[in-house]
Amino acid sequence: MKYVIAVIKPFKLEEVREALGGLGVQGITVTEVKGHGRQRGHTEFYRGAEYTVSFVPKVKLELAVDEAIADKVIEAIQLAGQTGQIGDGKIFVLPLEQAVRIRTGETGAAAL
Amino acid sequence: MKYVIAVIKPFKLEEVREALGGLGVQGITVTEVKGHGRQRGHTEFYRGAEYTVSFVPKVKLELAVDEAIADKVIEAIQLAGQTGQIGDGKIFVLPLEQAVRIRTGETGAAAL
Amino acid sequence: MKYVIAVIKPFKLEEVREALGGLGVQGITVTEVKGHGRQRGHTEFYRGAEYTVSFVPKVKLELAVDEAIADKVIEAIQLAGQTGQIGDGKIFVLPLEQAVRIRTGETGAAAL
Amino acid sequence: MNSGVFKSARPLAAAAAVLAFSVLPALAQETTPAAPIMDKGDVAWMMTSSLLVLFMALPGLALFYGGLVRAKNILSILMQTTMIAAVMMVVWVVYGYSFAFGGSDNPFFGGFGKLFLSGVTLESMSATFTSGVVIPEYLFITFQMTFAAITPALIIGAFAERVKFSAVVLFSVLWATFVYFPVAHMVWDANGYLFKMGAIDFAGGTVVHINAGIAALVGCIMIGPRKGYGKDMMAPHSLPLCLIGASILWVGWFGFNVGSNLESNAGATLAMINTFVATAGAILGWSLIETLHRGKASMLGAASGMIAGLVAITPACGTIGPVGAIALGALASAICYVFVSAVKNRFGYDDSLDVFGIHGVGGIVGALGTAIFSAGALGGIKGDDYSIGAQFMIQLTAVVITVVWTGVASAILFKIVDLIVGLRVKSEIETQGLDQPTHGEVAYHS
Amino acid sequence: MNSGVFKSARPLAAAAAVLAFSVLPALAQETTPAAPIMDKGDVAWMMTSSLLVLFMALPGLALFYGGLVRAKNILSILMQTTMIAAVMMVVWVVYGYSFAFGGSDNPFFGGFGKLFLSGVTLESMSATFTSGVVIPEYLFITFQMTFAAITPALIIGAFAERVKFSAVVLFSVLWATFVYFPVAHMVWDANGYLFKMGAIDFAGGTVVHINAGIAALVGCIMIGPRKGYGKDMMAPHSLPLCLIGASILWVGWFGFNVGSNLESNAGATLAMINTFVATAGAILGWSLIETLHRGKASMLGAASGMIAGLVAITPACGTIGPVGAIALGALASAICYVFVSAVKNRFGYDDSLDVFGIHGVGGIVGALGTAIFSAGALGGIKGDDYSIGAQFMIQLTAVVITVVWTGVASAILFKIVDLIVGLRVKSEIETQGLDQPTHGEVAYHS
Amino acid sequence: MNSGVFKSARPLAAAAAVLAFSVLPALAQETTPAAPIMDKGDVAWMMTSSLLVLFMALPGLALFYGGLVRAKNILSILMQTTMIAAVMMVVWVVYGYSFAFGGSDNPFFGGFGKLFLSGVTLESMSATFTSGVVIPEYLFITFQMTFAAITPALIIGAFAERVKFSAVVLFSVLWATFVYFPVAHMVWDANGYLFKMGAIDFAGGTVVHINAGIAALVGCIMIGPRKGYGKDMMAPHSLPLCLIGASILWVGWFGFNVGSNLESNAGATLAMINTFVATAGAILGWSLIETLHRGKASMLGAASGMIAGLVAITPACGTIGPVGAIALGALASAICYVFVSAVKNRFGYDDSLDVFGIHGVGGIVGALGTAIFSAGALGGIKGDDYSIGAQFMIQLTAVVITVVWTGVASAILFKIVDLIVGLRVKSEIETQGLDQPTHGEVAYHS
Ligand SMILES: Nc1ncnc2c1ncn2[C@@H]1O[C@H](COP(=O)(O)OP(=O)(O)O)[C@@H](O)[C@H]1O
Ligand SMILES: Nc1ncnc2c1ncn2[C@@H]1O[C@H](COP(=O)(O)OP(=O)(O)O)[C@@H](O)[C@H]1O
Ligand SMILES: Nc1ncnc2c1ncn2[C@@H]1O[C@H](COP(=O)(O)OP(=O)(O)O)[C@@H](O)[C@H]1O
Repeated sequence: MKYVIAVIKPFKLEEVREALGGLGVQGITVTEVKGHGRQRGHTEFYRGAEYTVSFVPKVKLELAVDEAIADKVIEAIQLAGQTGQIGDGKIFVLPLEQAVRIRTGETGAAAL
Repeated sequence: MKYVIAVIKPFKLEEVREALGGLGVQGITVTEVKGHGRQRGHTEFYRGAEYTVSFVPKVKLELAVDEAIADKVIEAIQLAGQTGQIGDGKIFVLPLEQAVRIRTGETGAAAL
Repeated sequence: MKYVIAVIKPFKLEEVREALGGLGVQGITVTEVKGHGRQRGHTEFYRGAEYTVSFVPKVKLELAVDEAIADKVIEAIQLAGQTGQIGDGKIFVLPLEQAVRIRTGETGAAAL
Repeated sequence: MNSGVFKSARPLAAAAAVLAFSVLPALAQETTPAAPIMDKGDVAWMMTSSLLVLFMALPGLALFYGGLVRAKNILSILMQTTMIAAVMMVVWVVYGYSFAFGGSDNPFFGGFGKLFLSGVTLESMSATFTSGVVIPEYLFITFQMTFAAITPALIIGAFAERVKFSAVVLFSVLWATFVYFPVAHMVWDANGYLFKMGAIDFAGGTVVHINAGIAALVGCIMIGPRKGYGKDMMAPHSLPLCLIGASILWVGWFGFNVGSNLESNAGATLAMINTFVATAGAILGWSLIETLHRGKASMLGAASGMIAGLVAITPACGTIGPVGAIALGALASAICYVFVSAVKNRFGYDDSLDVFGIHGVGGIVGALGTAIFSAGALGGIKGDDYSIGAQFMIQLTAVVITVVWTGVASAILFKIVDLIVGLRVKSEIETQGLDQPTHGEVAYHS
Repeated sequence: MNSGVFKSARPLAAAAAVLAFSVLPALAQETTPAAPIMDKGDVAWMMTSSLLVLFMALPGLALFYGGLVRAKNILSILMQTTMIAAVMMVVWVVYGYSFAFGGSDNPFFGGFGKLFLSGVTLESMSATFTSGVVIPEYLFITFQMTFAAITPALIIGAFAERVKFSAVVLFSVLWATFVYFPVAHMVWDANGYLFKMGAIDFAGGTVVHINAGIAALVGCIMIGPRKGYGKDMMAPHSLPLCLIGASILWVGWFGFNVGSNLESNAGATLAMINTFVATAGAILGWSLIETLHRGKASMLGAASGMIAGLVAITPACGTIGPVGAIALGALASAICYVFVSAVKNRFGYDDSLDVFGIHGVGGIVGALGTAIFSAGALGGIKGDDYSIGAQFMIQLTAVVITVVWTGVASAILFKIVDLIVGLRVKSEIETQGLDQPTHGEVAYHS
Repeated sequence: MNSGVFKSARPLAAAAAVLAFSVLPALAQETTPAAPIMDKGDVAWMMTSSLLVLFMALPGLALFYGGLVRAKNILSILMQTTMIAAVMMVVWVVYGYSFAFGGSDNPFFGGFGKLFLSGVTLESMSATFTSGVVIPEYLFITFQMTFAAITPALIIGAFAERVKFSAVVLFSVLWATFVYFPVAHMVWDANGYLFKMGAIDFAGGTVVHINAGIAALVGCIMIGPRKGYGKDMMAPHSLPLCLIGASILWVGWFGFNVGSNLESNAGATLAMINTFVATAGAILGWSLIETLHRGKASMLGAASGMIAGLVAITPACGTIGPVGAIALGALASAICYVFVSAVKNRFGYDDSLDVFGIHGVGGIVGALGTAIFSAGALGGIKGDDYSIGAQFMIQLTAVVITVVWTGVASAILFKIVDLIVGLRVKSEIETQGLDQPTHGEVAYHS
């Protein structure tokens, strides 16, 4: 099993979710995050004070998937999340050793 | 060492934390997240507009634990986090290679 | 590649980011989290009600780095994030199998 | 308004509560006075006062309560307050005004004479406390309507975060009909039972605060505590909203208290300064006690003191002096503090936003304190023939009658509502929060 | 104000709209009346009214709209409202007052006689509807200024979250110049075209709400829908802010409606009770319809009903009765509900905050409903010689003239603004939100 | 109030500031006038004005400041404002009113004659600027009390986010005693030093804004900058709250400025229109400068201009014309902008919420600008015998005296407070935010 972490632009969330739904992937956990990378932030002024905000709002997706579909999942996210402009984000794949469904206690792929 | 990620229902947080405390596990990092899975979201109306919100508020726990107690930790979360109703969440276990306590620089199991 | 997760004190974020910048590490994803550990929380009173808040605000950093610089990254975070007082936080290192840049589709170290 | 209250305070005031002077000669038969005078300054102030009381309800009370609940329930509070205000205004026009001030000589009921405001025209006038001085009846109706609109909304704080929306609306209408209108008639109408007894209640401490506070206590006991009460974190989701609400209540309360003078004269300004400084005294009082008891003065404590002081000064503001007002405010804070932080926990009822603890208890402190601080020796405006003891007994009797009336009637009405629509939402809804399941909305998005 | 409106309602009222009595003998030549009376009660109420209308704009309208947009755009709304109010006040002093009430006898234009308020002094007085009763001209100028300040700000809700800041400011000035001032002159000046026609518009339903509502519709169609409209989640970012705004609008609206009476008398109190209960009726109406249609009554629905009721009662509040007001409010809610929840979706225009759906439609319902409910038989103050049918045709004509004037002129002005500065922000800015790119700020931080 | 100010402006006005007419014959000895007249319209307006000033403090100022700090410190601001208002009201009754207006003929001190408001009854009246026109003394006391309640609260913005709660409370009481009451006496009492000098300060620009602004500057320098100042992100946590506060300040300021006229007459309406349009001019001014300087007009800039304009028009509103008011507002914005965005950064003091930069600087611009724009040639109400130069020197002298008095006294008082309770919280508390450690609460929960 793989644990896929993807950081995307917030307004792409719905499209990515739909793309994943198309693959039959339902389980996703989403977090609002701030990203720092090549994409520049912005400058804010408040009376005499000027602040450079180097972080940009992003959305992080986490999904545990079966090995078999990991590549398709990555591809789906990459395609649906792309705008072609800087700051589109990243996908990271980590090894996942175990998964448990809290409601039933099922484990492994059955729990995803 | 294992890196345990658990997604649970928000109002179960206190119970799960207590259960973990019972095992002597203190260190936990908690994030407010939104989950998508079998549990349906809800519909909101604002004058003429109707929105289907497919994400449900959840809480994500992350805890780095010693191999030795990993199973007990998983069990404790599963039991304390369970309501038996859809949407109870998941537990994921990832391999953890290293841990460092920032304050002291201690590493490995001593840092947990 | 390594996936480094660090939990630090919120007001240390800027210093840590600069330290990482010094190493040439740009890509970071940041989340506001609540931590539980040795550091005690606080007590709040609202008229007749008293609540013990056992979680403390923290900031979580996630960064995917090349194996080669992982140790330097850990060291940089540890030094910049340290105040010497309880609650400074932890650094966790997980194995990272794959990384993809959504914009270009690049993979591996090139995607970081 | 509050003529009865005022009778002993200002012997010159006309006892008549609401007379329609649509035909002036009719009046001439009785007293052959000069033509009654409608002063535009009085009208200006009473119109302002009516708006101030509306402002108290919306957004004042709504925010004060709304800030105190969890984010998942704020819309339910805002909506209940809005809906109660709207329903009560319509009910007031349809039969409320008639039931309270319809002109019957029954001591408990105003009659059916003014259903749908029948007979009221641009020429109808209502008496004030000064003989020969009148205000347009539409204005008196409006001013009184705002009181009727806010009072049932006070109650909902006691069972916030778990009550059914339909139950709140139904209960409010029933409660207004069987508790508020009769008690308003009893206290404010010239033929009213308590009016005739000589109780001093300048701006409605009995009718509004004790009345609502006791209903609130009965309600929260009958509905039961919130799920997780005493265990889960239930901290206010936005104390800034709460302070906005409390401040607006303070500002608006001048419409309530000073408007009850019905005229824009020196008496009004005494009510005004008292409403300022009693509140100040109560804020200081609460913060001081908290500092002594807990080592810290909280903002919610200051806001709570603010409301406690305002409640306590309500019956007293026309007859006591400013120094007495400061003392009365501080006293109210002290006693409310005990109820809110000790008595409630001891008995375990979940009066969620402390409606009983502040409005009920503060109202009783105010009603009794009025007897004390009205004495000339203590800075009040009462002369030598005034007996604190005698007045205290009258005030006590008025309090007891109100407590019993509203206590019994509210219990019966809650039971009826429970049978018809049910008082409490389902457990899952309570967990999820009332907003989305009941109103289809969520308060905050990004 | 609104003398024309009122002429038939109160035959005794002076027809003159604004006369400067800087030299009293000048007046004596015409009528040899007693010296005109300035009553301090009238001044007190009209000053209060002017503040109430300012309060409607800031923070009332700003919050009502600001709460409804997404968090990334709230500052743009707050800023547009603030800037429009400020610009309009300055424009009003410079030429607006003159264009609307400058004293010319042209039916569409007030002339250049009072540019920079020339000739106005502490002694200048303006007439009211009662012969011989006056108020200081500075006060009339101020009161009317607040109307001019809020009206263009109403429009911006229709194209919120995508319009350019510079376009909003430029459009507002042009629109005021070519639409608002002329229509205000037509409706409110003694020489105005609609004034002479006998249309009843007590507090400006035509000038303010229909006028703004139609401009809003034209604007949102010309600018086009928001990116992602109908697909992305665009829920209000803070309904509590929205309710604070709506409540303040309600409270402030009494300045608007009751202040339009210019005097603090019985007529004012009728306008006041109507403004209370029509709104209550509209809240109930909207919530009831929503409950029937969707099974849930939403807080935003109640707030929407509140505004719809206020809009509808605006022209009618001086001439109908309270029971009619309740009915008119409920009726307005019903019709606005249909526009907001069905018509808009059907035609696909993105009137983002429902300015047309509520102000435009509610204004038309109010204008026509005024003809109906003013009849004595329906509780209004009109006597036996009043013909609902005849008045209905007058009202309809006034509505049609206003709709055509503002519709055509607004379209032209939007086009001009588009050519000069462009109407719409760049797509990336819309995605990011207007606040940071346009104003360099972000609304919320931790 | 402000009689001294007004003396030259309206020669007819009675010079007497506060006379108690408890025994009417006493007055008769001097002038044998007709019985003094208390007009209900005046009372209505002055009661409204008193409420408006309360509204400025709570929630106006509290929110304006509260929105500008970080979320971890908002409750400290709200609490400090609330507590100062409460403490000052009690102090005012106990000795403040006496120290300021107690009737002594000392030029700096009102004496002990009215401690605990002794001798004030329902019959006591205070003079206005029109001979023979009076208002109830309770009303004058109340109106003045609201000024005393808000002024020390203005100061706290300069050292927000780091000052100790106990220090704020203690300093406020001392500062009121040794700075505010004496300066109020000097400026407003008939025997006051600056009053006799002929300075024009219609509504208290000197007493309130310069006074507080200078104390603020001294305070923030003595307390030192916030930890991380100039490095960490310290953006306002909620600009919407800030705009709500600023708007309420605008609305409430009419109580301040127009109420200072003490009567509801034409003079009041001039003060009103000026308070509208100076603010509008200042909003435009600030936004324009910002656009030229930075390319973007910010909402916080518009709000800052709003306050700068209100501060500047405060002394001037009774004697200048509307066009001059627009110019004065714009001028104040320009100069405040320079202080806030350049001078502050240059000198490195951390006047956190720009109390000195806006109230101090704007107050001085207003005081001096009053001399200029009051001239008839520039639209003011002053006649031919008025000399801009001479008046300018008087105004300058009044400013200098106030600056020195408050500057020196504030420095001494801050030092004393530092020795007794300490001015600044511990470093860890500053990092964590003041709310939880000081008040035991956290502002926002979910
Ligand atoms: N090495 C990394 N580790 C963790 N997160 C990263 C890393 N690199 C980028 N990110 C996340 O991806 C986002 C987009 O990256 P950025 O460099 O701005 O754009 P792009 O990937 O298009 O070059 C960042 O804002 C950050 O949240
Ligand atoms: N494969 C997955 N990867 C990541 N998170 C998941 C996954 N499946 C479920 N989740 C998380 O667990 C939550 C509960 O899952 P859900 O399918 O609704 O209930 P249940 O596990 O009881 O069937 C989801 O809301 C989501 O946050
Ligand atoms: N085992 C763990 N797993 C996950 N997060 C942890 C763990 N231990 C500590 N943390 C995080 O690190 C923070 C600091 O830990 P704490 O024990 O308070 O301080 P210290 O590391 O200085 O002893 C915690 O608040 C929590 O967020």
